[in-house]
Amino acid sequence: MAELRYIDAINQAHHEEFARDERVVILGEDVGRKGGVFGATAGLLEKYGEGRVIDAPLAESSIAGVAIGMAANGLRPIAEFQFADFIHPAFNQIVSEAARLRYRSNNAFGCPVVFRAPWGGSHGTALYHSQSIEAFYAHVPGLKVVAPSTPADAKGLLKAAVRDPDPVLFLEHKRMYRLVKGEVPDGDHLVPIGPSVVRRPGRDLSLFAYGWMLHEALQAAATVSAEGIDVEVVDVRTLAPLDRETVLRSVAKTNRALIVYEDNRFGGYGAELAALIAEEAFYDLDAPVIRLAGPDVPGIPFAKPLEEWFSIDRTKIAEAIRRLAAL
Amino acid sequence: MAELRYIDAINQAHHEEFARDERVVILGEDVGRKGGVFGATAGLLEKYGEGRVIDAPLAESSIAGVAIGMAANGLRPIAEFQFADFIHPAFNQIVSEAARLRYRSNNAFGCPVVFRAPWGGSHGTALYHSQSIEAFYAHVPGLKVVAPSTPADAKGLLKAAVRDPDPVLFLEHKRMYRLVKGEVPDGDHLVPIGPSVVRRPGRDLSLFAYGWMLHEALQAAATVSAEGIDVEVVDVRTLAPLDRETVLRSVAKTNRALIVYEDNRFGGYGAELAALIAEEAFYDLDAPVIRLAGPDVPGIPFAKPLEEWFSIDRTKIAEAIRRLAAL
Amino acid sequence: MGAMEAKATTTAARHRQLGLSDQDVLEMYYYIALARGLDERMWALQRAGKAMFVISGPGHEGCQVAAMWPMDRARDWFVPFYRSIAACLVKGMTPTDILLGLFARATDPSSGGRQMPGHYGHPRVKILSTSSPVGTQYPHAVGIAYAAKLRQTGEVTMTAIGDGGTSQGDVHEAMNWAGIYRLPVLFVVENNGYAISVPLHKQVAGGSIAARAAGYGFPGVVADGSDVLECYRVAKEAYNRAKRGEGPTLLEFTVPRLGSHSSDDQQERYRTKDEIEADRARDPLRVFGAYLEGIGLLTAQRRAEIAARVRREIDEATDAAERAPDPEPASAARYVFFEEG
Amino acid sequence: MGAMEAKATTTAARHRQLGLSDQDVLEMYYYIALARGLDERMWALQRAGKAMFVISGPGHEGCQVAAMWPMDRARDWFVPFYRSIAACLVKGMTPTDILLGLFARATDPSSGGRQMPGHYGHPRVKILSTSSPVGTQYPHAVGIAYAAKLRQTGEVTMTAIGDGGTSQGDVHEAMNWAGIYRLPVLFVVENNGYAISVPLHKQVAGGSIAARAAGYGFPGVVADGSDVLECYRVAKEAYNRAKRGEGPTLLEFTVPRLGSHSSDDQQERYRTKDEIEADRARDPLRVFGAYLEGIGLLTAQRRAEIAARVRREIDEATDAAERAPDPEPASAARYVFFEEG
Ligand SMILES: Cc1ncc(C[n+]2csc(CCOP(=O)(O)OP(=O)(O)O)c2C)c(N)n1
Ligand SMILES: Cc1ncc(C[n+]2csc(CCOP(=O)(O)OP(=O)(O)O)c2C)c(N)n1
Ligand SMILES: [Mg+2]
Ligand SMILES: [Mg+2]
Repeated sequence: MAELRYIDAINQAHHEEFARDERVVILGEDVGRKGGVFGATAGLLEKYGEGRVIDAPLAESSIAGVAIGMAANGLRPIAEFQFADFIHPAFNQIVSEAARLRYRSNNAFGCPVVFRAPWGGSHGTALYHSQSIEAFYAHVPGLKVVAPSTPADAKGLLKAAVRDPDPVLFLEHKRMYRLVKGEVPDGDHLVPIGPSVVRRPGRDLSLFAYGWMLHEALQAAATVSAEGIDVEVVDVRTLAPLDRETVLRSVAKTNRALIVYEDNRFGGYGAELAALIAEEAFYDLDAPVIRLAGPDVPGIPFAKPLEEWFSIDRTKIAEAIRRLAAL
Repeated sequence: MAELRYIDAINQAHHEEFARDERVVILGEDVGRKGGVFGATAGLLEKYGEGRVIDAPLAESSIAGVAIGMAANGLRPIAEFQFADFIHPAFNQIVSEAARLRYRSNNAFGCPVVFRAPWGGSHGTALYHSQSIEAFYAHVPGLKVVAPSTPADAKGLLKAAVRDPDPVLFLEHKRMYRLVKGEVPDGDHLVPIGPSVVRRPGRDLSLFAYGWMLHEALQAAATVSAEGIDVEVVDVRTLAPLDRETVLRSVAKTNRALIVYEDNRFGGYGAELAALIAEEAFYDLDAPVIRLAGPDVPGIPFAKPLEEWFSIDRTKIAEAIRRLAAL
Repeated sequence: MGAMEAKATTTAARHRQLGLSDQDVLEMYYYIALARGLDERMWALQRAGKAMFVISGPGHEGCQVAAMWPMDRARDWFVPFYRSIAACLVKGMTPTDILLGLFARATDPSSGGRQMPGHYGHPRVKILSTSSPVGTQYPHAVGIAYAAKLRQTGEVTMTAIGDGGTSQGDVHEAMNWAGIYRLPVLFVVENNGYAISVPLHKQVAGGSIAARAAGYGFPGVVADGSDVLECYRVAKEAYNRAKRGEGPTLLEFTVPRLGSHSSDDQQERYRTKDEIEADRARDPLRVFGAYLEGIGLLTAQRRAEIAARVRREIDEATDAAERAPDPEPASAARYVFFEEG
Repeated sequence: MGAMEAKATTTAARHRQLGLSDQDVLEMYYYIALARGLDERMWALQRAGKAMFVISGPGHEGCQVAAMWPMDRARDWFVPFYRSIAACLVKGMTPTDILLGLFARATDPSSGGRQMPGHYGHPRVKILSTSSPVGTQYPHAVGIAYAAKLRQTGEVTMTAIGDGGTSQGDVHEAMNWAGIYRLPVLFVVENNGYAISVPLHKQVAGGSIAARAAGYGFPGVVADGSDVLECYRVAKEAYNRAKRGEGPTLLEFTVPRLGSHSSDDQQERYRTKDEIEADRARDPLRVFGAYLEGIGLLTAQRRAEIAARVRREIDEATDAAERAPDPEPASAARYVFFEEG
């Protein structure tokens, strides 16, 4: 057991998978000489050389498309998008190609590619360096989407993603890279893609979150527990395919559901969680399913007062908890 | 009042707007000489010439991006994507640019572009000529999304979209082009972007649908009414921004909600409707909010037996109505 | 003309100078005729209501057979587009494989009936599954070639697209990658002058697709798609360059489009009768046939033999494909993700 | 050297032969100095904790001022990228406009404090709002140019991007459009040899960006970005071509990157000291200053005057921008869609 920062856990996962399987390669902007703009790939070029650690041209569609071809010919590519905001040019390659290759070929071809993307809002990252993209991709059958919120999960899920026979979108919340530390089991630590996990058991209501929001949620839960509200916090660390059972079990226990996400509210990932609960757990519910999410404006503005207006934090979450608990 | 086919109503709207405002131009693959692969733009080239009716290169990202530039310099472009399935290469231009230009420039620049896309499943159109794309775009603040289901709405909403100061994604369900006929008011017929409409009043449950699904839903409602189930059918003809009031008013009246969409179920547009109802109309509900939608496979397969397995039709809808009415 | 003279002529014949045996060129002619025959059969079946949709490549067969000829059928990779019937046949797909796709049967090797006709793919003969979005295949071919180079497998990868497809950003991005890493990939462009109804001058700025290769630091060549031997010559050269590790080549083949874009299109609505007529003179089946006849290789008897063989194979393929079972409805739920078997 | 000789020299001077007055070149020098001064000020403010982020263009100013010089400041369009400070200043933005963006103030004309610094835009001087995704601006410039041609406004549109940006599909698609319709657009590429840490040889296959223009049927030229007059010469020629309706030109300016990519980057981690040092010799401020000094135009006194003016303007701009109000929190809800005012 070692305590690692989130970014170091991701870096370790890369090093271990590169050492384990020579078919593993990485392509992305600045992943080589610079080791990635956040350092996720630091040390790989020196160890594994330019053949496997590829400083790609500035063209995301080709980063995805070339990775798909590499996978078809025996490699296990990791495609890094420098920011999730810049995955958009690759939308067609990921949605039309990576997610559909196995299905359209009736299992003749697969697409074992990991698409990594630093995502979510941080301080001063504004419209184009802060986007939440999970709703776009969790909706795409054939694609798996994970969003680990702890260093241990980041390492374990990334290693599992690299070994997965299908395409996985791996979302790393920028805010956590250096801020979040945690114990990471030694050895070949794997976390299966799929299961959600209860981070904090509670009786009064179920709070569903992922990524950075999970940490804000845990803080809020601690705050309100002093007020006598006992919140169960569920970490939806795999967004697709979703672990429905864990979600429904928690609601069956607490009879109240609060869904927190920092993406724009309308049509965001939390809508699916709410819809699932409203259909499958309706008779368990004692109150409306509440969503707390970012406002429906095109992006997080840069200026501090505007950024704060937009951002979901422990204070806003605590208010929502009190509101739901009182219903 | 004239009876028109859906496709003819769209063609008329183009002709009228081209005649009304010389700033209106259209760019897309085969929109000129051929008049569009579905005939939506037939006759425009002959009347308005190559300057305003542009047979674009086969490059969707540039079709969107060039349209954005045209709009910035005084034109009112209509960008046609030959099939909604092929809008994906333009995802970045539409989401990062068109939808954000006004917000990011603090109202200094606008983006009055209409993005037209024939969408949805039809017979034998398979994985890449049948996609439902509304969930991706209805989630994007700054973008309006409409999906008319009648010739009158198709004409009125398209004309309204062309005159809108902001970007509008205009979804035309392929299945309706030649199949659906209807009365279209004469003259300068406009339908405002925003309001949903109750197509069939009913007491027992509310069914929400749009596009082709609305027609299947109306058929199903007719079937079950013979069995004594009185369904209210709401046409969500503007997907974003959503007319919440009409949705909530209907649920308040019937106390039951069924949401039908042909897109993949998980994270589809219907999830937002369900989430809205579960949060805002919870105390009105006598039963779970039910969604009937396409299975979560990467696309509609081509072979008839597979296509039928996937597709939502009046029979499956009638069954869902009976199920919900019995709860 | 007697057999003796024929032999005499062929020793000096163009194809011999290119290192092609008489056997080779007769086989090439057979593949062109087979692809054309399949093509006609598919349209006939569509008109008869037995197929929902046809998209094929009449006029494109010559350059496809020629470009595929130097490739190692078993070891090299092909990343096709919807017109690549002839190329796929040479690579190893059978007429039955093609028609199983037309009828969307469960045993269709391309997709098990899941995709529209014309979306070829075949793992055993290393033909990557085709999708519909134009242009996406170019980066895939580059990725395959990158893997081949990194793993030192010696595989060459060929991909194909139309003139319209070259406008896509993906094509630029792919050629840039291939140029940077000098990858063993052949970028084929089958230029038939139209993207559905959009003519070349509204599609390709500057008018030459081959000319773009220079901007990426590798050769681009144009060849007349009706001149099968010239297509072979440039393809063979490109193949050898790739084998020698000298990087990619862009091969632009100018071909006639001897029909409408697909069974959903009527080219008479945007092309003149004269233009459509004029294209017939460029039919590679005719032109190559005339060459073989001229040198006495394609005698009336041989022509009849080949025609009979083609008809027989297509008839057998049609029967086999028609008899094949439809996919089970519930099977549509399978293979969203990996499954054994 | 006395004023007389100075005058004598300048009549024969290069800039005169290009039709530039002494006044012109001194003003060009002033803009380069102003942009550089602003640049240094922004980094100082960032280090002092008064700004969160800086991205600027030290080394790029010469070609930017030169390329913008022939443009009609009021009537022509500019579609910038994040390094375009000098170009935006010449086009009509003020140092205060730039710093209001740095401090994200409510009165920032580019975005009202909504975007990160370096995302310029200004409706009055016809600078289109900049976003972050690299490459998207090229098709926008083409659309603006298409509208100008259709509406016969006579407007010329200039856009700019870096060497790395040319790898994007959008850049290919945009140049193809511009070539097909012979649009009045200038495609500027400011080639500083790096995309953050990725060097040109891993970015641009073939090594020449200008060479790609030939593939689209229009001229592509390279000019040394340190040679301000040469940059002006090629830009003026391109501008005139556009004005004459002869279509687009690709202008590649090779420039030094005299700093890290942005305040989030440390170039010492991927560039050698020698290389960074060597770049200083290519500083356009130095090189152009030396030229003006050599012909006696930039006397010690004039140099001091310009330096003082630049410092005064930047000090005033800094004060004005620092004093400007922050945006109101609730204002973040506005302008998702059109609103009056
Ligand atoms: C991304 C995308 N956009 C549009 C289409 C619709 N479409 C299919 S084929 C075609 C024309 C292709 O022309 P070209 O590349 O010249 O090939 P050809 O059919 O002429 O052989 C178009 C527009 C598509 N399949 N994919
Ligand atoms: C689509 C996209 N991908 C990645 C980035 C991140 N990014 C910002 S600038 C940059 C490098 C740009 O290099 P170049 O085009 O040469 O311009 P330079 O900064 O060198 O002037 C990158 C990768 C981005 N902004 N947009
Ligand atoms: Mg073509
Ligand atoms: Mg650069």
